[in-house]
Amino acid sequence: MPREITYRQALNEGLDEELAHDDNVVIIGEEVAEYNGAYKVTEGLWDKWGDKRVVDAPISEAGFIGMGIGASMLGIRPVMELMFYSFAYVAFDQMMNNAATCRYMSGGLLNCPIVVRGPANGGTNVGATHSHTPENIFANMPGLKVVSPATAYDAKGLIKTAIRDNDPVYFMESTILYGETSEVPENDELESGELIVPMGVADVKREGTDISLIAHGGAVITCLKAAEQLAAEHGIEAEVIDLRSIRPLDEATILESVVKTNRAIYVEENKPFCGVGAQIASMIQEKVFDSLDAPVLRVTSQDSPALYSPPLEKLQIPYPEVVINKALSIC
Amino acid sequence: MPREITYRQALNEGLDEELAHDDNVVIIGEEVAEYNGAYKVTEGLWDKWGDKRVVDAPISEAGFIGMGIGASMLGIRPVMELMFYSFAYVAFDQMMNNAATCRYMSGGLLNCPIVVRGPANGGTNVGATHSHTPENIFANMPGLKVVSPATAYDAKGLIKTAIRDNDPVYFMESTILYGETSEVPENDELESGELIVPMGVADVKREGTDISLIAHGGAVITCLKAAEQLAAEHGIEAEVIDLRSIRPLDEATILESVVKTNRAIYVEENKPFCGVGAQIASMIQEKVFDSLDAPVLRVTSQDSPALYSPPLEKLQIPYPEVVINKALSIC
Amino acid sequence: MAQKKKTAAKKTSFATDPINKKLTKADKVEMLRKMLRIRRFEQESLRHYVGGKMGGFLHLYIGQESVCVGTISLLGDDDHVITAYRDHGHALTVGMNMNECMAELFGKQTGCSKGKGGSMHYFAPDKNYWGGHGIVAGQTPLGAGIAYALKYQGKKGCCLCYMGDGAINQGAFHESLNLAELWDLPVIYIIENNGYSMGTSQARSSAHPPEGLAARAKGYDMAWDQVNGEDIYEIRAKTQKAIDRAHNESKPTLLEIATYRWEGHSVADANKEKYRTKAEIEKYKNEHDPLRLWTQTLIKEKVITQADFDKMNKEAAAEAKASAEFAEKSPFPDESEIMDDVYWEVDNNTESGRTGRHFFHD
Amino acid sequence: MAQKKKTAAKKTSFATDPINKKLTKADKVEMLRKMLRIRRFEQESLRHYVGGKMGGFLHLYIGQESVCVGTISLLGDDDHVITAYRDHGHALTVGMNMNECMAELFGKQTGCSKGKGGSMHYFAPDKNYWGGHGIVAGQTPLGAGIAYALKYQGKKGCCLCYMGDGAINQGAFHESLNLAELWDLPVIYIIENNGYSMGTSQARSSAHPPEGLAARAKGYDMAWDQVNGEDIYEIRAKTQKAIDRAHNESKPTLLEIATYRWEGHSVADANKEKYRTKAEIEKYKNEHDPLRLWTQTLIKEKVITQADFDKMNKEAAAEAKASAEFAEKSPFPDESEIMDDVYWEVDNNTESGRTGRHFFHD
Ligand SMILES: Cc1ncc(C[n+]2csc(CCOP(=O)(O)OP(=O)(O)O)c2C)c(N)n1
Ligand SMILES: Cc1ncc(C[n+]2csc(CCOP(=O)(O)OP(=O)(O)O)c2C)c(N)n1
Ligand SMILES: [Mg+2]
Ligand SMILES: [Mg+2]
Repeated sequence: MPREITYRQALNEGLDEELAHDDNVVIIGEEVAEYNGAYKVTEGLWDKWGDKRVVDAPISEAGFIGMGIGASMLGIRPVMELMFYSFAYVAFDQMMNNAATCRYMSGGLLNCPIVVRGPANGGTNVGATHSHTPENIFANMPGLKVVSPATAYDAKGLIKTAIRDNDPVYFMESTILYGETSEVPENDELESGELIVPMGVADVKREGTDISLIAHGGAVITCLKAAEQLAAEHGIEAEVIDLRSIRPLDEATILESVVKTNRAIYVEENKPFCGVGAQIASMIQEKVFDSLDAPVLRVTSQDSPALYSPPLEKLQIPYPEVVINKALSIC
Repeated sequence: MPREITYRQALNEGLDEELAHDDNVVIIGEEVAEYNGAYKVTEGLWDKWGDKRVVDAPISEAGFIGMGIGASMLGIRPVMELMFYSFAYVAFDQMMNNAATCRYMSGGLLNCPIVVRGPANGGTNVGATHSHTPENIFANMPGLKVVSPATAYDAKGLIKTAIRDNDPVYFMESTILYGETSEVPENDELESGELIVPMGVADVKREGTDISLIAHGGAVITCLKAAEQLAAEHGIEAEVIDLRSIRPLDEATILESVVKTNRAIYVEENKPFCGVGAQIASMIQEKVFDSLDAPVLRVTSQDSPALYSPPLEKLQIPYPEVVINKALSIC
Repeated sequence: MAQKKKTAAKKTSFATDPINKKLTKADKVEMLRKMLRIRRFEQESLRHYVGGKMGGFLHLYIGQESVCVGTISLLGDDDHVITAYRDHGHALTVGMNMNECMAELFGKQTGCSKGKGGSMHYFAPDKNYWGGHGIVAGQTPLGAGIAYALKYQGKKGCCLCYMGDGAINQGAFHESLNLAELWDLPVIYIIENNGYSMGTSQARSSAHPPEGLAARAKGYDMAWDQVNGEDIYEIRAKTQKAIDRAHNESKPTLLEIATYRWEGHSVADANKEKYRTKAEIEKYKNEHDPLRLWTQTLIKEKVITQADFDKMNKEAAAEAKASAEFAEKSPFPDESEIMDDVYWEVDNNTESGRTGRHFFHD
Repeated sequence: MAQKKKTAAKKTSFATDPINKKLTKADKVEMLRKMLRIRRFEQESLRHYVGGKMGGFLHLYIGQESVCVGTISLLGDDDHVITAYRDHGHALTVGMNMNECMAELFGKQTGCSKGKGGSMHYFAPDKNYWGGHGIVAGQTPLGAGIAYALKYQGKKGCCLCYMGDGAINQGAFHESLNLAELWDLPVIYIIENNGYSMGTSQARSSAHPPEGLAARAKGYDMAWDQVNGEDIYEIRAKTQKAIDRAHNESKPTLLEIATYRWEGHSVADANKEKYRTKAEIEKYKNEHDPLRLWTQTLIKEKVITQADFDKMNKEAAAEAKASAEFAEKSPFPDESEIMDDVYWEVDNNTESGRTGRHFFHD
């Protein structure tokens, strides 16, 4: 019988397995050890692995992430938790300069196998300061990789890949998805003995013929809901493509889908200006211009800072009806 | 006889005039006062205005920019210099959270009339850490405004507008343009008695009928050179549109041009992924899909961190031939 | 917490400090009322949080009320306040009313930030109150900036900038300390040391001089002091010194006020009795409750009777309850309001606000 | 600079410190040779910068050579070095050769960073040298990280992390100090105090304890010391104490080494004789040149003769000149190399490097 676990549990398993897999893996972050993690992603790991491998940090993101970057140059594989990805902004220089450019500036003499992970999402009524979604910002910088899983399966497979990768990987999760379950095989059900999901490979989460809904992170779930309703109520079969990793990017899967459906919408919970959807829309029209029966459209968060009021924040972030209406406008 | 001055001198005049115009204007930054500015933009202002109005800061960008934001809430109008805009990354949280979101989070009870200015460009062989071009990054954030003048005229007119604006304006200059001259009228030649260039109004820097070359900052100059060559050697008349301000954005002028020329290329010195060009390309194909005879194309920096080697960095950043070849591919 | 006991020993002497001798009975009662109102307001809010009326975080200040009430009681017209996300106490103390504060928690249009900021982001510029800031230590350069503005404008004022003990390890705070001392800014940084940053004790987060956290000020040659937060007289006496230094010499001070939070880091803190013992919490509740201690002081001083207290207590509870009713009955913001309050120029429909596109979703 | 004179008074005693008594004649000569090589290398580089052979910045270390040579002379196999953008001296001292360093300045393929990093960004991981960092204080958390890695791996090593006096006001540095002391990291932060950050004197940039900048360590209960940078014996004696502390107790130290830069902040510094007087510069050149002082010491100690010095000097100059010829003759990188060295996985053509698109220009 297939096993269902939460996205949180999937991450926890992935981290646990990588702690076992490589002695150089060390988890560092605020409240990750004794407290078991603010969102319990690291639950039980300190108990199991002890002080050396799972480390509570003071509230010094620039300091401890920069420290992790330095340690990674010597072969440590730090997995740093940001309690909210919004807090990357106090560590921004370390993350954009030291992690991303030292390899290049040294002519390839070193590399930084660091992972910085944590939730990057709105929708939890914590206000503008805590709801930043910087996928586009970090993916802008060559030298960095940006991953954003939408399901438990992908979360487990991708966190393991990220930790083994020899480049800096910024791994953006979602507090809203932490409690969502999906099928994740036990290791002994797998031929390779473990679940690995590569970066740079998008996943067709639903097949369809009439329009491509492309997304990452929590917006993938919104697209799946919209697709069901589009099929049930409008007879429109939407294909839902989950990028999984934003950089590297699986352009082939996107283009293949659009060539088939001739219509595309990028859906994201991010702010619109220069968002991931801008990149994808620009890329699609450039590469398969003649396959398009309509412009590539975008659905994004409303373009104001994240707001607190719970019922209003629901409207600020894309929900299925918005996607449906946008799809109907070109189908 | 029309007067020609440098971009640097134009900024200096704009700053000087605003210091005179409003007692609350204060210039703060590293080496802006006694040293006259690392790039001499503030030359003579400390001599003229003294310690209160022109202030040398320690190397504490988060501290002094955050301080400026706080002071701006009480009505001071700080004009902060970043010696390089790359150093925004150590002040990133202050610039993205406190400047951009406090108005919103207070339900409109306050505002932050701060300007943060400095050079944001590559091409001066200072390596990856000093060559960031974060126009797209800051323009992603609602609450912020991003300006990037390409000529002395615009630099003077826009810096004055930015200082008088009641929202935070991030003003990105170019060390390469500082020494370039263009016509800037004396105040007494102007009906209004001073030179003001509004934000949100793009400027058609060259008229044309065959293709729209759209750009901001230093890339505008590259486009103008490319346009001359396209006309001389290929009989192609390119229209060159200078955004001047990236947010707010003058979409109308862009779209009008593209409807006329049916072809567009965005040229920028920034990294490609989620760059300003992605936003503009995505917008154009969405709004005037049927006017396009070819996909909207983009020319950007090569997608690696900025490199030092002088002759190589020239190739990393767009130069006229790249724009010309791209234009020829769709004309 | 060791030094807390040490300072506590000197307790009695502060009542006779000039700044405290100036207090009228009414002043003393007013401070009690403010503490009571904070406590009842937060207890009421807790009920509704648990009842599902709010989202996000709720960081309760219960146990720390003496800090904001004692310090803010000293402020004049040109003195300003800024703090972190644990901001309800400061808000009520500067004079924000319970209705607007409670409605904000409910996410209503009538909230102090129109429902946009939530619990962590209260503001009242008309009361010299500049928030309510969610990023740890993010408010500390702003505090320097407020002081900078006051000095620039030639006002004899200061800024009280509060933060937690966990905030002292953020870089922005240190940059602020250097700027404040270097430029003689009239800012008073107040570490509300409740011993923990979330589940991390002071000892596990901060390397510091043996004297305590405030002694980090030595690194900047800045004045500093440590305060027993359960004694309002001591808070007032020592803070007044810092205010005088700010007003008269335009110099900053770093104060550390020992205090304790009774509840979890936020209401969502499932571990609140794991990283500290139940016994420790009970001890603080029973022996170090600043509200009870101040009440006892006032009864002993014959400023009030137990009956007076009971009446005030009832009034505060009723006011809190009414604020929840007000909040409950208030409307949510309209969807159209989501796009207000982003840009001043747009909101005020100026030419600048109308020129060019400002918003990029459809 | 006052304390410089104070420490200078004790000068003679350090020669007899155990760590200095261990020095062989060859060791002493080697240190002189290193200082000479740095100076001649930089003078040569200056000529070619002025001649238009380089772009960007050139931050010369001339006048400060004793600092890197003295401190690095103490290091063993598991000790590491990281510094800021004024990095040529440290690079040559750890054993990088003049050819690769000069070629880097010329932007050539044969440069230590293949022409990609330039003057500010030298690296040699094989020599335990981790850069060369352009963002002021950006290297300070990395220094803590190198120490963290050493400790994690159970090595008895340490990291010397250098910075300027202007760097101490960056937040990242303070966060690093707290982490280093809290977690017992074997890192030694070395402030190369040359009195100025660009055109800003120490007094105009830093509030600090009366003892000096290193005393900021007190705020973290960290060990600290101040060093007269013109005396190699003193540098070695005091740095060795810090190294012992790192090796034996896994504890950090903050050292401040008084020194002086003769040239401008960078070669482009047009104001170098404005923010400090010509007389001040001349005084340092004439009375405090660490290279001359060490030469005199060695002659006095009869370790070398003037003739020995002249020979070494000539050799160093010749080596520098040859390195410029090497650099001049070397090819620029090929355009195709612009896209190398961004991702390890791409460069190594792994499956991960081949999966998905990594680069987004055409
Ligand atoms: C930069 C940043 N990092 C982490 C957090 C998450 N966080 C919020 S409050 C807190 C603990 C702060 O403790 P302290 O400063 O002692 O204040 P207290 O909550 O005790 O009032 C943490 C880790 C944050 N808001 N900002
Ligand atoms: C964050 C940051 N701000 C500003 C600069 C520009 N800058 C480079 S060096 C320097 C002065 C540093 O002085 P100091 O730390 O004393 O080192 P020194 O140059 O004297 O060796 C400045 C302001 C920078 N590189 N990084
Ligand atoms: Mg605390
Ligand atoms: Mg210096």
